[in-house]
Amino acid sequence: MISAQLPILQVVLPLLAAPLIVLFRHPGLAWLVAAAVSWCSFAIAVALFFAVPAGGAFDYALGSWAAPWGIAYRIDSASAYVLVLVSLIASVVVTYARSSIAAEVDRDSHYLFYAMFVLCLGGLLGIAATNDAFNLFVFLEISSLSSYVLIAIGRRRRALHAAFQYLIMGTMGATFYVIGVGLLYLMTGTLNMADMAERLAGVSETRPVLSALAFITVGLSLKIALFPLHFWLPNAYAAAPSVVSAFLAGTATKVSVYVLMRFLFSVFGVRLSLDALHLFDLLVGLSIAATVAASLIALFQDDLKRMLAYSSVAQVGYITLGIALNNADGLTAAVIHLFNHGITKVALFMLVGGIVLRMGTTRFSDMAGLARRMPFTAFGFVVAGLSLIGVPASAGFVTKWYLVMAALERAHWWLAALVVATSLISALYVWRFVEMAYLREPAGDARRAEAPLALLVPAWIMVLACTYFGLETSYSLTGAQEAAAALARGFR
Amino acid sequence: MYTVAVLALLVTLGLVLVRGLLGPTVFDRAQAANTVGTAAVLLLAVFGFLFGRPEFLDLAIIYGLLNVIGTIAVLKFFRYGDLGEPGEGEAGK
Amino acid sequence: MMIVVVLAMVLQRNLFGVVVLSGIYSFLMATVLVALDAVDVAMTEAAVGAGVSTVLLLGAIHLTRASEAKPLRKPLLPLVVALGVSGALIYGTLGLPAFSDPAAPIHTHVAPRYIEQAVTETGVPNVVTAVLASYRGYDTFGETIVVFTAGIGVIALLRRRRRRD
Amino acid sequence: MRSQLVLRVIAKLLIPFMLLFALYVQFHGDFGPGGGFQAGVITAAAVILYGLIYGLPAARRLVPDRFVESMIACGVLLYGGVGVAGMLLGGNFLDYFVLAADPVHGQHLGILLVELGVLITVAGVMLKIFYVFAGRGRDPGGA
Amino acid sequence: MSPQTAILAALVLPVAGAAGILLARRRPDLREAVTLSCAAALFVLVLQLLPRVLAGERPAVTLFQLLPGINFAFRVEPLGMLFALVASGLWMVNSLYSIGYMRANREHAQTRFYACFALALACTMGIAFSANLLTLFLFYEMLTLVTYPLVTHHQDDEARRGGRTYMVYLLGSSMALLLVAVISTWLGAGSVEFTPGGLLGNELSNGEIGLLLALFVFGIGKAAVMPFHRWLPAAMVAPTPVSALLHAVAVVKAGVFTVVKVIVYVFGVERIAGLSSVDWLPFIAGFTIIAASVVALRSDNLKRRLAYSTISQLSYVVLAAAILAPLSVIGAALHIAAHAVGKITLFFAAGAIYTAAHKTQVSELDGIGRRMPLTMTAFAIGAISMIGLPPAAGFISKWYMLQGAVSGAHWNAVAVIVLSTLLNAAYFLPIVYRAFFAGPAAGEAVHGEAPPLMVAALCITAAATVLLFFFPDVPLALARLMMAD
Amino acid sequence: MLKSASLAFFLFVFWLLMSGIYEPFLMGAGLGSSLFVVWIARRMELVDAEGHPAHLGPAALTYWPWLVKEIVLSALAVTRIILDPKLPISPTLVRFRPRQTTTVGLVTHANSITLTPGTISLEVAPGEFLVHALTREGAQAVTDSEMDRRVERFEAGR
Amino acid sequence: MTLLVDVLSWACFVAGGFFCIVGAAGMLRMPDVYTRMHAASVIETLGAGLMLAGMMLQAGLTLVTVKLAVIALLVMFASPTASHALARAAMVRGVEPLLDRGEGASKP
Amino acid sequence: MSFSSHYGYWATIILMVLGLYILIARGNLIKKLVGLAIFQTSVYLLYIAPGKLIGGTAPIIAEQFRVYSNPLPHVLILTAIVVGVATLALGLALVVRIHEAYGSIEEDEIIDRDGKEGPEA
Ligand code: NA
Ligand code: NA
Repeated sequence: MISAQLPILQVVLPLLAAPLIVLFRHPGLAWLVAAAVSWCSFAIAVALFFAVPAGGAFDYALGSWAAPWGIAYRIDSASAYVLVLVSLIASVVVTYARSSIAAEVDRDSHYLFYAMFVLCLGGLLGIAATNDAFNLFVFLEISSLSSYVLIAIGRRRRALHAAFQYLIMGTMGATFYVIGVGLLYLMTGTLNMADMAERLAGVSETRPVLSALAFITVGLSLKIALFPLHFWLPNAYAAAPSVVSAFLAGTATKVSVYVLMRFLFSVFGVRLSLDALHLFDLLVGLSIAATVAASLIALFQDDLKRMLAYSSVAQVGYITLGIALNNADGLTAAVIHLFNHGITKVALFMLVGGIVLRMGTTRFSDMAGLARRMPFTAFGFVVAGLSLIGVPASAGFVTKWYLVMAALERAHWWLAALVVATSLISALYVWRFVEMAYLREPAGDARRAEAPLALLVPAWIMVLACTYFGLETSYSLTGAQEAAAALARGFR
Repeated sequence: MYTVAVLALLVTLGLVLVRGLLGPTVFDRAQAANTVGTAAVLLLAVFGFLFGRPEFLDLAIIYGLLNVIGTIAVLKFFRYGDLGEPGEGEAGK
Repeated sequence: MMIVVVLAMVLQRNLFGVVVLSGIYSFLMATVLVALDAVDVAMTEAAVGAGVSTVLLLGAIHLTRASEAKPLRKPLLPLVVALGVSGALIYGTLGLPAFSDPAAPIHTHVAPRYIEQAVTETGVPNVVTAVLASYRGYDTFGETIVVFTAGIGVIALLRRRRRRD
Repeated sequence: MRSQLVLRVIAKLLIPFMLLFALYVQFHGDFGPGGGFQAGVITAAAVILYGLIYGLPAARRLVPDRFVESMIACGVLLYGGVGVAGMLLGGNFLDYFVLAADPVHGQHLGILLVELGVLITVAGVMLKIFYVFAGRGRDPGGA
Repeated sequence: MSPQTAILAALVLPVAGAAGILLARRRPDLREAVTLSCAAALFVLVLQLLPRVLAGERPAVTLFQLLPGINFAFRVEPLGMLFALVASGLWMVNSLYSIGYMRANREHAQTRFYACFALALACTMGIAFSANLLTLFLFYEMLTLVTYPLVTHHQDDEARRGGRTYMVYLLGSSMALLLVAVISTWLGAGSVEFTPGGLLGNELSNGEIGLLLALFVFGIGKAAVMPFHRWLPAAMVAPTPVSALLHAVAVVKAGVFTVVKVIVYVFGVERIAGLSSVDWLPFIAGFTIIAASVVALRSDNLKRRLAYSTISQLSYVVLAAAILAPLSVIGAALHIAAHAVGKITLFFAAGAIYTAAHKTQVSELDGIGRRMPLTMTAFAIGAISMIGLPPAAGFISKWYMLQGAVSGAHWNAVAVIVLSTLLNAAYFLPIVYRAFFAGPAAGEAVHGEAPPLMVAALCITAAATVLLFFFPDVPLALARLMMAD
Repeated sequence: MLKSASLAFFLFVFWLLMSGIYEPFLMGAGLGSSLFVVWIARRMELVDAEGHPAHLGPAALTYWPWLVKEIVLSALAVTRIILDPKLPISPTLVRFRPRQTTTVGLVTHANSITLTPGTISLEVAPGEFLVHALTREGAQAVTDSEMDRRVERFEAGR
Repeated sequence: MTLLVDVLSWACFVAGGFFCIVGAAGMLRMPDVYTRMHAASVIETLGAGLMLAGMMLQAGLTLVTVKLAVIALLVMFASPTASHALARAAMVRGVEPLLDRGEGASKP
Repeated sequence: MSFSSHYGYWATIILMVLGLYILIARGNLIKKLVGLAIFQTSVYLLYIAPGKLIGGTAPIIAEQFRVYSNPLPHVLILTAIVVGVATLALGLALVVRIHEAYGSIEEDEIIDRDGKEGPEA
């Protein structure tokens, strides 16, 4: 009975928690509610994740209206995978948030922060769960609007302008998406993605459909921050409160990537999306440019958070490369990198949150001797950093493995070598931190001031997850493989 | 019959628009906006008859109402450079 | 006519003028929407464009300042982007079904059921309301959440800080 | 008692009818154009007109900030509540069929309630935004 | 103790040791006791496995799945056994030496030093016992990471620079090439398990095999085949015990060990012998041998000279394996052990000289043999082993290599070995000569031998170098077993 | 209270006229809405002689037709001016003292002036009106106007 | 009867349209804000009134006529109020009215 | 008579170009938001114009009509309008805060001021 309602519950619980939080207004209570719904969503997502392989995809008709007439949710392996990722990160981050925002957000705004947080979470989960192209847009906007606020809610004035930039770019992206969906609707008469995929077969290579493909791809690329449409992201992540950077870095772009994959593979179908438009060459080019250029920029940042943000832009390149390679392993690489990079970046940003709390700065030069002052934070940063590089026994390695396999399967030796060679640039910026933190003497006060446990423990859970999912891949990888298969299979 | 009205209103709309574009002061524009509103109300009412759907009259009423509010907001803005101050009477000036 | 208004908005540097023009633009848009049988949309556009947006923009201008500095940017890149986007759209729209073609997919697939069944299924003669609140009620739920988010967001952004700067 | 006079009198005449018109739009959304959103905007517009003419503090006395925030939240909760009620009565989320014995009646009820939710939230948000924008800059304490 | 337990214990023990070292950081004596006992225990554990391996057993243990079809698994075969024996044995000696060196030079951050040392040994054990390429790769990378703090121990600008070069070369080559090689193997052969006789069937063409071999050889940067050798001299900024570890015990040996292992267990000596596409490797190796020797000849800095000597010696192993004659492959395996004991002796000596006399340049060593007779005698033994003269272990391995080269009619290789022997002599013997026969410069500070622990350590390794000449049975048996598998 | 009841009545009538659907639910909603609005209007303090001038109803019957006539005439006058190629205008500002005493009277007068094409009331205060007229004649007509008298009568409820 | 109504309402539309256009033309021709407002009020009174009257004639005695009346009332109340407000705002903001300097012009 | 022809899309396209142009070319933040709003409204016609059937009427069912225009685009655009105004409100709130923090709403000046101070500001 209740199990049939799980798909909707995990989205609606956070959404309805928001007004409750606004009614209560109490920061502690707000945190409690936010944490409770996040963990609930996580539990539901996990339940769905394990139920899907056994029982097939879940279809849920909202308002009990059958699919093309009403809005339907559809949880298959791919969406379940993303749901688990988003809710997992949300749960860990919200646990961490309590102590972190104390330092970065005014106390009387805390309840608003949590309201925005659960809204963002609900929006992201809704995007992953829905099977309706327009409903997706609505939830995209829920998550976007709340993330603009989340970015701007801190005390740094830079955050305001960053949030504004994000708002402009995000809205442009969403509008592009709506234009694309509009064209598709005009050609198919339906908004249900499964129905759309089916009806597109008859009109697949017509001009409106190709144009729709272009609009949707560009619109989502804006949201993904695919190079060269990325410039809003570093500002936003760098200026936002750490907990927000952590949450958004782990979830927002990931969900948009998922949507892009959904459209490219499931709705348009590979033949159209990647072959007809030569999207492969374009995507490969952009991905490599993203990885190399953004990594190089990251190397020269004087701000730890900006560095991580640029690294995110670079890592998105791996994901899109996996998409472009367009074979089972490439898609697996793309999907698993959603997860791997998600947990890695979350871990890193959470650790940075501790640094902000204790040192009040994220400037690189202030990290000198950090290992002396905050040994656990610094060490955690290194371990998660290794995952960013993709060193074996880290989550990031699994991605590299599949990406290289995908490139080799397509007989692109140069691409395989390039993929791994680019990790070297990430190694360089991670190593900049290592040298700064370990091999330099602290400038002033060198007393030990480790981040509080409330920050350290969730952060380290993610750090250990980076290692765990590098060694024991049965859940993350099997899930990713199934998700990739589901994406490629479409709605059949 | 309604077509005549519609055409006349469109011409009116066009002329008023020119004034709105020319300005030169903001008050010219505001007056133009107000008149555009009035013309739009009429146009909508005529549409109602043209299409045989009197529902549109509700729409016209909303227009009328909001037109007033918009204009008053403009007035407040330019009279006091502010939207929320009480009127002079209340402020006891 | 709408296009002329928008062009004027491009050129207008007095932000107040822009607001007034955008109000006019809204009125025109709403009129066109009525002509296209979209009465509910027209009503909303009127309420939003003529009412809410105007007041919002005026408020924002009051709190900031009323005129725009000289545009410093070179207009080339924006023009190229804008034209590129329009090119893609022109390319796409050229292949769309002809205007008011009753055989177009949007008139033959999902919509007919709404028109034929909505009254019997929901008892609501305004099909737009029926679709909005029932068939696609979840979208409207999301829309309400969007409004809620914006409201709470504005509160979060503009609430007074205890400690100013 | 100078210039505001005309505005004040006209507003006094207008506001009650505006409010009623808003409710009219709300309740007749099933039969003609209109619905919760438009009604919410008009409702807020009526109060905003009041605020424009009688001053922000007067409007705030009439509809206090806390109340507006509660409105914003309650509207969403009402909408979501209808959805959850559908679930509790054995249907899916936002299933109105199960709300009453007669499915069509249930639909009617559901639509009415969710539109009311929209009205409350929209009116609250519009009003709150007006308060916040208009109140910034001079009057201390608010928001 | 079951062999499976022994394998796991060999992996866990150094990690536990590292933890113990960290816990005992406030009490240096306890800390060093932990290090020593841990090293001894590890050696005993590894020894336990030896009889079984010699008896033909191949103890294996599988832990969990790393990737679908590839497990985190270990399997002890003769070559790995040999490597593990050398590494764990020398760790004991190195620990002794380290204690003396670190105390005498009052180095900072000693806890970190010992802990990382222990972790490096854990990685080395992992490399030695890996059952497949991926597991090996994993430990290979971890070894790079845990030795980084050792390389940058001094934390000054020079150390940072050296550390950077170290990381870039090792991580870069392994990520960009070795990983691609591993994945290509997986794609080509459908397996990455080390298989006696090679795991490549006939899936790959001649050209593909050549390319794959190149990816492996250059990807294994730790083997320091030119042009991927620069990290090695750069890493000389580290304290001497670290250099000893890098150049004798763990890092470089892990490199050549991997090369030999890949050639034997992935490609299969017989499978690729005679393939035209692998002919280039002996040339590269030969070039590295000669070129590195020439650089060594021109270096005045003692550690730098030793470093280039290492580069040259490593390529002996590569060359010997690349000739693909059974005897030379045996020689390659033997050379891993022979070079290890010899080179560690040399580094110990260099460290002792630095500790006692604060000298780092070859040109300053005139007459030092009279003040530090034990040290310099050991140095001479090590040098003899490097040159490949009896009665030192180096002779045995070189002998097998030559035999293999001659039997396979690889006259180029023979020429390289001969020429490099001359060069080796040319850069080592002058040091010995200076030390014992040149007169010390005026105003020389009076000093004696280095602290006893250091001297003891270098005497032990020198003795081992000689003993290995007389009793090469165990390594030889293991190397033969490897070929017989 | 009486005013409230009267307002409620007017609102409900307004509802019924707008609605056109006379089923129990909507009529009930209309009644409820009317009462609700009255409640709010009372809270807004809108229900007073200014805000709900129901007492003026009968007087309007005589005043408005006259006003319509005035409007038509002056509109024609302004039309003539616009259509005249020479655009014979003579804009004038006049200040004068109206006779009204109540705000409703003043506002009625002021709006009547504004509504009549050719004149706009600029400042409205008891005892002082400032009017902008398109022509001098128009200004003349405003200062000693019949409108003033009629509004006064209207205000008195006659 | 219907013919009469049609003719009448036709006349109303034509006349209303005429006044609307004239008013709009006046808005263009007049020299300053205040005089333009006078022109605008032609649209708002005679133009709008006649058009609405024409529609009322068409609608007959139905609820539609009531709604049209509501619109008419709205225009009647709201337009002058808005014009007044605007004129005042312009005045306060210092937009000087263009005044006829001939004899008889009273001083403001 | 019909107000939109087969070339109704051209209005969409031109509006979109102008909106995008304002959005990208202008540095004034409020102007940017206005451009964004125009860009968004251009979508309305893209959806709604094709939904119109000549001879049809607004989709409010009544006895005397048989042909109705497609209601679905109306529903979608209603939502889009609301989303648009929500975005505008939020954007303006940000602009107000930016003005308070920077004393300017010109993008170039803001970037200038950010550049002068370190990343900590
Ligand atoms: Na409706
Ligand atoms: Na007038």
